[in-house]
Amino acid sequence: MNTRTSLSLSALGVVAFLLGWEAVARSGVVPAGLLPSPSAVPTAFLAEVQRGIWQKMVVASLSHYAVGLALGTFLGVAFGTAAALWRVWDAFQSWVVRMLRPIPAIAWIPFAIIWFGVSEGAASFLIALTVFWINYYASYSAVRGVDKDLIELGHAFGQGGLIPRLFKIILPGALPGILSGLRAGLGQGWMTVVAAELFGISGLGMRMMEASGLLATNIVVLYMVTIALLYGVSDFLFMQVQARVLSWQR
Amino acid sequence: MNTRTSLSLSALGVVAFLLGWEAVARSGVVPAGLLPSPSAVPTAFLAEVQRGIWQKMVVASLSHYAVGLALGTFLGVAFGTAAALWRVWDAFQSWVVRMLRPIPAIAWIPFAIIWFGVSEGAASFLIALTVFWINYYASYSAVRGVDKDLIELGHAFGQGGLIPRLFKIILPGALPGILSGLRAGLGQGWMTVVAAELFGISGLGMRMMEASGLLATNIVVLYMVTIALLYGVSDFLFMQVQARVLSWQR
Amino acid sequence: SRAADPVKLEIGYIPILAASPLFIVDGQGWAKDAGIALKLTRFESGPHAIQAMAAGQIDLLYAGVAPVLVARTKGVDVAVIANSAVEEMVVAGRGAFAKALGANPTPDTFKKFFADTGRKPKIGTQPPGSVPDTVLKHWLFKVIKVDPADVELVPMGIEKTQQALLAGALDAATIREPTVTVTQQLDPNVTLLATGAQMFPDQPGTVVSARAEVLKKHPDAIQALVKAHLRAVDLIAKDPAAASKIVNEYLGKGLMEPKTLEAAFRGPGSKFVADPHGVVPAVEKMMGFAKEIGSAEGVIPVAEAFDFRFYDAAVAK
Amino acid sequence: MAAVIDLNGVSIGYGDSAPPVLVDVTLSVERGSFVAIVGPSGVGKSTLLRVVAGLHKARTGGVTIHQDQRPAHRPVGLVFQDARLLPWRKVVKNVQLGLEGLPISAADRLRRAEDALKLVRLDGYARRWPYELSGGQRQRVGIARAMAVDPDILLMDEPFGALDAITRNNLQDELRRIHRETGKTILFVTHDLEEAVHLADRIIVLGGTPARVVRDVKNDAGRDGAVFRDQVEKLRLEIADNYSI
Amino acid sequence: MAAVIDLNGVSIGYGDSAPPVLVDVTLSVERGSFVAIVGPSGVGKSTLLRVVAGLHKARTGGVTIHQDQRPAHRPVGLVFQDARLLPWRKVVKNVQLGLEGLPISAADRLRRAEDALKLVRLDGYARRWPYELSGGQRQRVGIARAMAVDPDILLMDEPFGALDAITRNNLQDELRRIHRETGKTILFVTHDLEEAVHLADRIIVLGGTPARVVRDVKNDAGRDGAVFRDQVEKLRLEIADNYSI
Ligand SMILES: Nc1ncnc2c1ncn2[C@@H]1O[C@H](COP(=O)(O)OP(=O)(O)OP(=O)(O)O)[C@@H](O)[C@H]1O
Ligand SMILES: Nc1ncnc2c1ncn2[C@@H]1O[C@H](COP(=O)(O)OP(=O)(O)OP(=O)(O)O)[C@@H](O)[C@H]1O
Ligand SMILES: [Mg+2]
Ligand SMILES: [Mg+2]
Repeated sequence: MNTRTSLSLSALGVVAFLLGWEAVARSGVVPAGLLPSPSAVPTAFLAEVQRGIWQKMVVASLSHYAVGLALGTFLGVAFGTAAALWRVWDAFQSWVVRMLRPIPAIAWIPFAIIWFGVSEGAASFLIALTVFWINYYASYSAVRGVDKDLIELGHAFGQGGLIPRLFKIILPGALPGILSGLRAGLGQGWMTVVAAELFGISGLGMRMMEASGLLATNIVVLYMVTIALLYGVSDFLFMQVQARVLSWQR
Repeated sequence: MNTRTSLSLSALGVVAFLLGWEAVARSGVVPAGLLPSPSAVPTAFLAEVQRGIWQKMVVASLSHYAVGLALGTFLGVAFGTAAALWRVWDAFQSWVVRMLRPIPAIAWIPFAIIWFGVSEGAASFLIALTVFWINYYASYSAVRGVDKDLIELGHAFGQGGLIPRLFKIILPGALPGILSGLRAGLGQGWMTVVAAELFGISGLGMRMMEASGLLATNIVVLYMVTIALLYGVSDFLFMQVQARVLSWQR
Repeated sequence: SRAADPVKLEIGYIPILAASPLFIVDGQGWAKDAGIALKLTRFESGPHAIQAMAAGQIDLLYAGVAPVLVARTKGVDVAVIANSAVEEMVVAGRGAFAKALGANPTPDTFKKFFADTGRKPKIGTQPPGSVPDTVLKHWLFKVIKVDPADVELVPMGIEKTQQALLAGALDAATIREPTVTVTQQLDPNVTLLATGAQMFPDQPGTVVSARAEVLKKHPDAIQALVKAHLRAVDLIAKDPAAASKIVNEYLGKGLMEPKTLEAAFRGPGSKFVADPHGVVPAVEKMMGFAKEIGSAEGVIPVAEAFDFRFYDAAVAK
Repeated sequence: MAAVIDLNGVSIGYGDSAPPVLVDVTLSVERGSFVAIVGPSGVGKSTLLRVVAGLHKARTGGVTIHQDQRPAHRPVGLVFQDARLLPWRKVVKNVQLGLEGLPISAADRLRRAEDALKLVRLDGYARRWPYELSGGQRQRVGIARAMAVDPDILLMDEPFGALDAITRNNLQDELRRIHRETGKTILFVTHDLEEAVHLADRIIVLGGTPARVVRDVKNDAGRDGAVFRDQVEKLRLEIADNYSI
Repeated sequence: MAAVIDLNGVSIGYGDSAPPVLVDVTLSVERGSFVAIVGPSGVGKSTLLRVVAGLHKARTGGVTIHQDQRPAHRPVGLVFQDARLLPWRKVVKNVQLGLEGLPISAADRLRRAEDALKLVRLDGYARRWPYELSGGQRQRVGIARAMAVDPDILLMDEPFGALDAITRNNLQDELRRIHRETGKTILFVTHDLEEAVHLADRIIVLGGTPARVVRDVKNDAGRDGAVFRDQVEKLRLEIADNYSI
């Protein structure tokens, strides 16, 4: 299937989705005011842009998101890889990790406030946290699954030291799994942006909550669509890069 | 490293963690009342058990969790696999998925209320949702990564039809990746329990929010530890099962 | 401090109508005139804000009185220095339940509703121990004298109650301005079942509190701020239209019209009172009731949480 | 006798734009014949076999396989050049792969798998994981897997490539016996000319770039002696002449 | 001459509890010798090579490798029985694997990799992915990779197993030339007795369960003729006698 066909299929999918949504919104199945129709979004968009709010919120959230994502991804991959590589370290941390893992972002908020104040840093911290876990587990399992034969090959050819083994065998071998974690984190990060902006840090999430509190659902939907687009574009780009990076896979 | 050593290393890790926590709590670095020391947990535990609240909340949350996890995992693996297998379907849904993926649990709550009312079902739905995404992406990438040579092998030996190919080649081949998604979902599910119980469905999350509203942080921490233990045990058991299932990996 | 070197104060608020005086103080530049640089920080709920306050991240807070009192029992040194609004919480209902209840609710209307629909009415409120829960129970069990077995109370987050009410998952809910007005505008099925005064006379609402440390360090600035707060409360009473325009910049900019806010200011759910003295007995009464119904264990000393100096000085002049 | 494999002007390539690997292959294999395919490394022997097995589509030309439908058998059995075992199945389960989906009982399946393992001298290894095998053992599991389905057409891609002389001789003898007794059609890729002359009754030489059939000889050189050695030598020269990869 | 590989009463096994695969292997290989290791499939040839390469620990006994430290070279080069290429590296990058970390420039690295590829007749395939190669081509990349590091000790596990007669002859000649010119020590596992007699000056036969060294013969049978055939025949009988797997 070539790119053209696949793009038009995607467009078809989106159009079908929007039509279905519009139909549901107009049918009155859903109480008025809870689900605006997608055709209400452009008007809301223009209004928010004119007020200058949209741009400000997008920039703010993007910066929380970028910092959190970068930090969470890096640390998640690093710790996940470390745990998968050293059994002693793995055993030492495994139960501590089990205790920290299920703590929801909301429960971390007090700590974020204590450590970072009510600041951008706190929001990035919360985003980093969720992204961290996803990457931690994805990397852990990917590194564990690297073909032992290839590691042996590395040893045979002088690449058995930690650094060359890591960068020439283990990380490339685990790359498909690690990238799948990265991709999952890409989305999970956006899902957390809203929770991370619940406490006074401005951005899309805060604006959404504000609008939702005042039942201005068309604005809520506008920002949901905004998030969807931002994510969609980044995920699309990620997939393009991934296809390049993994071109050695058939 | 044998099981004994590994268990005692884990115990060491947990003890070090608890000691560090106790030290921080006592040092006064963190404002009093925001971080109770772990030694406050047993008292809180006894009190809650005597009131009968603890048991009730644990059972309630476990049931939301189990239903949500099962549903989300099953659907996530199914849809992720389907998208990875059929290019046409993949292209059709890819952008719709991109639009739905970043929508946070909190934003789904109105829909959960509309569809399920203020009911257990709504909580399970929200948990299923987060778990769904993680499994969707993990399965998608795992299925994509299955060795094409083995699929060819299946064709050569009459296992090229959809069902045998799926169950004899693709799913076993993708199993390590799928299981890694399952495991990530296991934790993400608990992270969502709290958010899912924000709107009137009783369980650990609700009790935590209640306590947090009254700044009864020792109760909050008790339930956090409860969640940690529940998750820890399930993750531990999962790892045991996984080690069995993947014993063909060196 | 010199005029060129303004006192920096960080103030937290919950985005509700009762925080309006703060918005006016900031919007009119009254704080700046007094040599104070304000930084406003929004919080979704009182507890989160209190946590930030306890961590020393914010200096003052516009929020419910309950979290402040609770924080004090946890050793956080904060004090109430002025009041902002009272009788905020109202009960809004919808559909068949609202119709059945009418203007004169009696215990029998609840029983009849059950008989007609086969289910108990669901009323959304916040968790036990919170002000909304306590005053709702007061209204139900003390004022109307409903049999607790005839009604189902659903505790949830503030914002979720509105959504659930609109979605028809609840028959009634405790909400406060400006969402009372907004909800009614959005769905004509939603009607006001009880005002704050009917639920619990003088029910405590939003207060202005500050960290004790800040009170000690910048008494002059705080004094000026309380004065500005009084001025703002006056403005709301005198000119709700002008007030609503200013407030709209902070609350629901682009999400609702100043008209809506003005309607909210004039509505029955809005009663701005700056004097904190009256709050003390009301809180004590409410806590007495909370203890009676078992949603609070002990009674917290209320009076010592209040620091009347600034208000008294402000009105004396 | 009837042709069971019919290739007609077939050309084969990888990808859509790359030059073809094999061109203009016209070949008709009669039922019950034992055909060896030889040629330099990378000429396209495995590729040809995969096209015959239906695993790869020819770019042009016609590929016809006349399959008998016998119950409880698969028409075609394939031995891959790499052993290609499913790592998550123990040896005996790997051997049963082709038997699954056939209308036979589980006990029968197990019996046939064990018989096939006995054939390749791996009776004791049924419960091992693939990673616990040596290279030659893995290859023999691959042979057993193809044998277990008792196919009419047996496609073997260097099946004895990793085996020592004795094991190899044993298996060659077994293969000859099976061919004689069951009349299977065998297509046998080998890099070993002695083996080709030793086993096959027809030898096809691939060569050139892109590759084509450069020689197609009937082989009745016997199993030993001077004629045998002559035949091997003749083939060696033939390949050397068309050796271009 | 000095021994470069010294095995002293070595026994080797997999896991902790399984019976050993090889026992009581005492072996001393002199610098510059060309030793062939033969034996039935699964006897432990690959295992022995992996122990010598330091990839697997012996259970008991002493393993000493006397390595010269020459700059820009690795002391040991290993050709695996499976090609074992890194799937995420193109051919030329795979060949460079062993050169990385050595104190040579990138240009030198490339040049040496390209030379090694030329040696195995794969000059045109440098920019291919491993999955785009035929079985024999893959094996040759593995050989090139070991050759590129220019090791003193070359361990080869059935390196020519998947190659056609001509390519194989070419590479055998190259290997002999390299051995003659550089004086490398070569340990060469093969299943092909002719090849062993043809190439090596010493042949070690492994056999039995658990396996041990059953024969260790000096081979001066020449490259051809009657003596050559005698030697092959003698070895064949030897292996058959000790054939128990
Ligand atoms: N990982 C392993 N675990 C358990 N047993 C193993 C493992 N690897 C190999 N073996 C066993 O060890 C024995 C020796 O294996 P090895 O690969 O050394 O044989 P080999 O002589 O190289 O055989 P071949 O000629 O078939 O390659 C075999 O019987 C094999 O089954
Ligand atoms: N997936 C692929 N993509 C591109 N080229 C390929 C691919 N697979 C094989 N080739 C090329 O096709 C040609 C034929 O490959 P094939 O595997 O059929 O050779 P062969 O005759 O079996 O060789 P050998 O004896 O080495 O196994 C080779 O030159 C190889 O490089
Ligand atoms: Mg081949
Ligand atoms: Mg071997």
